[in-house]
Amino acid sequence: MSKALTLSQVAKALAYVAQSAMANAEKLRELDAATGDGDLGVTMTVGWKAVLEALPQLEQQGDIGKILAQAGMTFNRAAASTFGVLLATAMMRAGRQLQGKAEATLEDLVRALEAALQGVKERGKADVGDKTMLDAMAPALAALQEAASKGQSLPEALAQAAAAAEEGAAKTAGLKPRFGRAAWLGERAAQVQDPGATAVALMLRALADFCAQLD
Amino acid sequence: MSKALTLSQVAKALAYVAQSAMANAEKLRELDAATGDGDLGVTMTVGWKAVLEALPQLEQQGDIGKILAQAGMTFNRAAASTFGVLLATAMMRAGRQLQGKAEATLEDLVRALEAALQGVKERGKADVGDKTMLDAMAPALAALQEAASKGQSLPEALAQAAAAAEEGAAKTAGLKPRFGRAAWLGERAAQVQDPGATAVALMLRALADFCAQLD
Amino acid sequence: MKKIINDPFQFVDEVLEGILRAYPWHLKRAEGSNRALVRADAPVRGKVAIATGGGAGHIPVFLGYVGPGLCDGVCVGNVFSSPPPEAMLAVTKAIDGGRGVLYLYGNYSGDVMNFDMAAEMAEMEGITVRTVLAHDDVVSAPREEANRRRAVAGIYFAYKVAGACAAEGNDLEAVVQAAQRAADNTRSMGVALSPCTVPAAGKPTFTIGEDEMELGMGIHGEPGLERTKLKSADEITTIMLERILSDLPFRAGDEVAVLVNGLGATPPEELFVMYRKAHEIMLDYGLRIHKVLVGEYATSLEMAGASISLLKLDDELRRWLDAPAFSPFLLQQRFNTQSVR
Amino acid sequence: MKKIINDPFQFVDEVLEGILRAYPWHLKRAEGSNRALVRADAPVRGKVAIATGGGAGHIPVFLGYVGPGLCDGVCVGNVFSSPPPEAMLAVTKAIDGGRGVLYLYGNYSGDVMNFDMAAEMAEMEGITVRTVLAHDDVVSAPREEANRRRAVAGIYFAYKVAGACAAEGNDLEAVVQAAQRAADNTRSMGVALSPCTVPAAGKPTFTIGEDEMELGMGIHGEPGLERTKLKSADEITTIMLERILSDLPFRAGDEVAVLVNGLGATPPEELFVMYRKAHEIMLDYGLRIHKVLVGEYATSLEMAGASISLLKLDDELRRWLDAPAFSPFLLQQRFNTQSVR
Ligand SMILES: Nc1ncnc2c1ncn2[C@@H]1O[C@H](COP(=O)(O)OP(=O)(O)O)[C@@H](O)[C@H]1O
Ligand SMILES: Nc1ncnc2c1ncn2[C@@H]1O[C@H](COP(=O)(O)OP(=O)(O)O)[C@@H](O)[C@H]1O
Ligand SMILES: [Mg+2]
Ligand SMILES: [Mg+2]
Ligand SMILES: [Mg+2]
Ligand SMILES: [Mg+2]
Repeated sequence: MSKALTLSQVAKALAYVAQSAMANAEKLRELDAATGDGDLGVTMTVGWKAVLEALPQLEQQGDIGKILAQAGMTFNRAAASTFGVLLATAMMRAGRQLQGKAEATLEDLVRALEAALQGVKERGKADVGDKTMLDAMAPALAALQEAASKGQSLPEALAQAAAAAEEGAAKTAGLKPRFGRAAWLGERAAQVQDPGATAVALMLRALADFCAQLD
Repeated sequence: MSKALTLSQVAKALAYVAQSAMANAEKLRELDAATGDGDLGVTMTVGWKAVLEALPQLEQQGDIGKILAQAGMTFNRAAASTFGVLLATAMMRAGRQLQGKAEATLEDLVRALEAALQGVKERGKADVGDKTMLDAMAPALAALQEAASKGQSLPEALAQAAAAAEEGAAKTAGLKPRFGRAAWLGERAAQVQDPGATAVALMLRALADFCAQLD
Repeated sequence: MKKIINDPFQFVDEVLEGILRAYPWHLKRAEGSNRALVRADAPVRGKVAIATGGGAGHIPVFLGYVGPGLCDGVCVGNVFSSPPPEAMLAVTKAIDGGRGVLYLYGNYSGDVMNFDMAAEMAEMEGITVRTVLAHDDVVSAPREEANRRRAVAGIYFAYKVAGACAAEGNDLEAVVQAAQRAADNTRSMGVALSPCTVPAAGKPTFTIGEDEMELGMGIHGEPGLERTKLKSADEITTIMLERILSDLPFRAGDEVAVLVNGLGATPPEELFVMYRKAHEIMLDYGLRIHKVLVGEYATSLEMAGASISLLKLDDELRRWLDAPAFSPFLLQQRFNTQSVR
Repeated sequence: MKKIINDPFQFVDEVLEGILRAYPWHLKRAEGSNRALVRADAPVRGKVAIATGGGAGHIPVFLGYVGPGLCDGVCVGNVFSSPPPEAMLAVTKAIDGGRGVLYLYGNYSGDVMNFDMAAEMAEMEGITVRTVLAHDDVVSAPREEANRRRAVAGIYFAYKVAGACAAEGNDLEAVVQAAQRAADNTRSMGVALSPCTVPAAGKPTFTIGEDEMELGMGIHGEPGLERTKLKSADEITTIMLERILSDLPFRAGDEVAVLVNGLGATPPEELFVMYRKAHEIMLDYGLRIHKVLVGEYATSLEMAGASISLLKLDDELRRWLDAPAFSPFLLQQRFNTQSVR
């Protein structure tokens, strides 16, 4: 691949993420059932299915920022929920950073993920360490920033971000939840990996896999 | 034993039947659950428990007929149901035959069972062969009559009546039900033994066992 | 057995105690039996009184249908077992307002025999008693033997109609006619997905496979038409309505009231999924839908399943169905006569 | 998964279709979203409007609490998931009668974030929106962090009070105060005996042993206080009331309304066994019991379990609680103020 993702590659990447999210829904359902209400699997399936169906239309917009933002809103419209509205917020904020662009470089992605992280913090009022999706997003952002500063390629950087997100998600198993349904559980939820963080890692992994196969 | 049951023996016999009925409740529950609503076990437990508790008081009446009739009413008051009201009817009719008596001979018992059978037929409008308790009562009566005509002892006669009731109850497994809940089942209930007939056989067997051990 | 109960043998008495503590302004015990509950203001002088009753475990059947515009008293048996004649007599005496008493209950042999005994006792005390039996379950006997059929949730229509007719001040004969007309023009069919456990029995009344349902099962778990693989809501509803519509039979142009009843464990959501299809079928059939009731009108403890009941209306039945009635066990209803369609 | 449904992914939409077919005289769709339902006569000019909403699967929560004297509109999410802001905005626009809109719903983070988004959008359209959250479940956070607690069946009291206050013609600030007062004076606790299955998920949300119960479990199966062996109704009720009474805390002489709620599969009979004990405890504690509600006020599909909620009354709250209200999902209630004791 060249040094940037094109509009159509972004659309294809979203489709790839959608497929992967749907294929892994059951795992997320199980995690959410353990500490919450078990709907995250359905949320991912329904939300990403809606995005998948909307993609051809969204692509018409000719704007990576708009694709992202509208994909986020589409997701939450079909599968509103804690995760849905936070993902929508993240994608809308990321989209705002990429507004008007037909190509996205690694630097663009860093800025987008920064904005996304900030958006989730603002909407959800949680912080890193509170056993939420932030605990996958924050390490992913750090990895992406480091890769960028080292001049690594976009696929390499995304692979490292995905790995960092996975590691972050795995570590949530030791954290005490303070937000969302799991917070009501207190100590009893401590041993379970956070489903939202797991979902973020999953989506980033799909994105990285997609970019790795681009030539 | 002498040739007749005394008042206190009748009371003891009822207590013995009560104990046996309660001990066998689960079997009756199962049979009733197969074709009906599964309450016959509870009915037997609750009804006979109430009789057992009332017996000391009933015995005061000094009248075998009254003991029987009031035991029947007590049973149905505590555990009214199809079976309860039919048993009450049977015992009230039997009691009427024995009214004023302080002793009951085999001939008395024949008349009492005749009246009981007639009472159940009138109250329930069923006939022998309809897969009901009548299919245990009728053969029991026939056996009792035959034993009486042969001059057999009261315990011998009751043992034969119990055996005939058991045989009659077993044969209901082949009959198509026309009354009670089982009737709604039609063919599907045909293979199951009738719970009410089984209960009658059980009670007669307990009565026979009790009399056999009298000296 | 997973239940929020104390001693299973005290279950029914504790339920009644709870109800009397919750609604002392609505219900009271009749003298002479702690299984006999009547309207707090019973007897209502100059009104035909209505008594009902049957086994426990079906709330709001039977005691939930006592109140203004409904029944006057109820007699409660053990779970799924008839009450005894003594209790019914106690109700009868407590509600008789001088114009006679209608015994209105479901066609179950235990109830019939016990209530008949009670009626004999009541007549001996000089109270005129008439009996009408609900018998709405289409699968429980062939059409020619409709009077052998058992009652399920459709008994609600008979209560509502008879209660309103009595409240209008009509005489016993008129109330009997009204109740009979409602009973004869109601058809129901049910489906069960899971069993229930009689507390004192401790074990489920029947067993059923994880992927099975029993079409036509009764509200005590009495077997029904057939046991099949679990079908979709639309398929189940279609089977039920075909059977119901052809039985009376209902005809295009008939005006009906429809009741979708949950047996206990089936969520209201599923009842509305069923109604969605029922509505479509009824309109296709040419019926005019006057009133729709969806909810738990006759339960079977924690059984999962549902039934659909249709009442064919005429002008009088419609008026009585729409008349006001009150019981804290009843879902709120619209009592005016605006048509649903 | 044993349910009377069609396509599990169409479940919520089919439920809403069924409801709209059953009660077209009561509810209609708001323009712009098929998950937004409002009173058939919305907007009610000159009245403060109340919007609510949340995940599906809890009928009568939330849509059953739309009607005269209750809420004006509701937005329905997927099962156990928040509705999206677009649907809530559609409701808001359809019910605004010119005096502002109260968003009144349960404290769940998904709902809060989505409704906050909707509120921002509504404000941009010139509609004044205020928010009050129900947070009655005592076990879901310590007393000092009561505002972090989730909502369960006690939300009913907030609907009833806010709805009556709005119906009296009060302004938005007064309705907000009334709702907040009801929310702050309500305490609930639940117990679950068996799980439920989100249709589209296909598997039970949690598992629990044949002889276990979960004390304090939430209405989506969120874990509670502790998992223990199944206790008796009296023990369970005692634990619940001890926790509830000490939390507000309630004091001897307080007047209360009490709600015993069934989660779905638990029969009404068991709720009355619980109320029997609750009544005794409340009287021993010196409470005056003004109103008793027993039935299904907030369900969790086919979950077995129950909750108890207490509202501490003052003169205004009592008046609003006793004011008339109508919804076909609501059990009939006595609207006068005669005390139960
Ligand atoms: N305040 C918050 N900030 C960030 N993430 C959150 C917050 N609350 C919950 N989450 C994330 O959302 C996930 C649960 O999503 P979802 O299943 O949609 O929630 P729910 O069903 O409880 O509404 C959690 O695993 C967590 O990662
Ligand atoms: N009409 C009848 N005449 C005689 N016996 C009957 C009649 N109907 C039912 N029975 C008997 O009653 C038994 C069932 O009793 P029970 O369980 O109390 O009835 P249910 O629960 O259906 O009211 C049947 O097994 C049968 O023997
Ligand atoms: Mg969740
Ligand atoms: Mg039986
Ligand atoms: Mg029975
Ligand atoms: Mg959720």
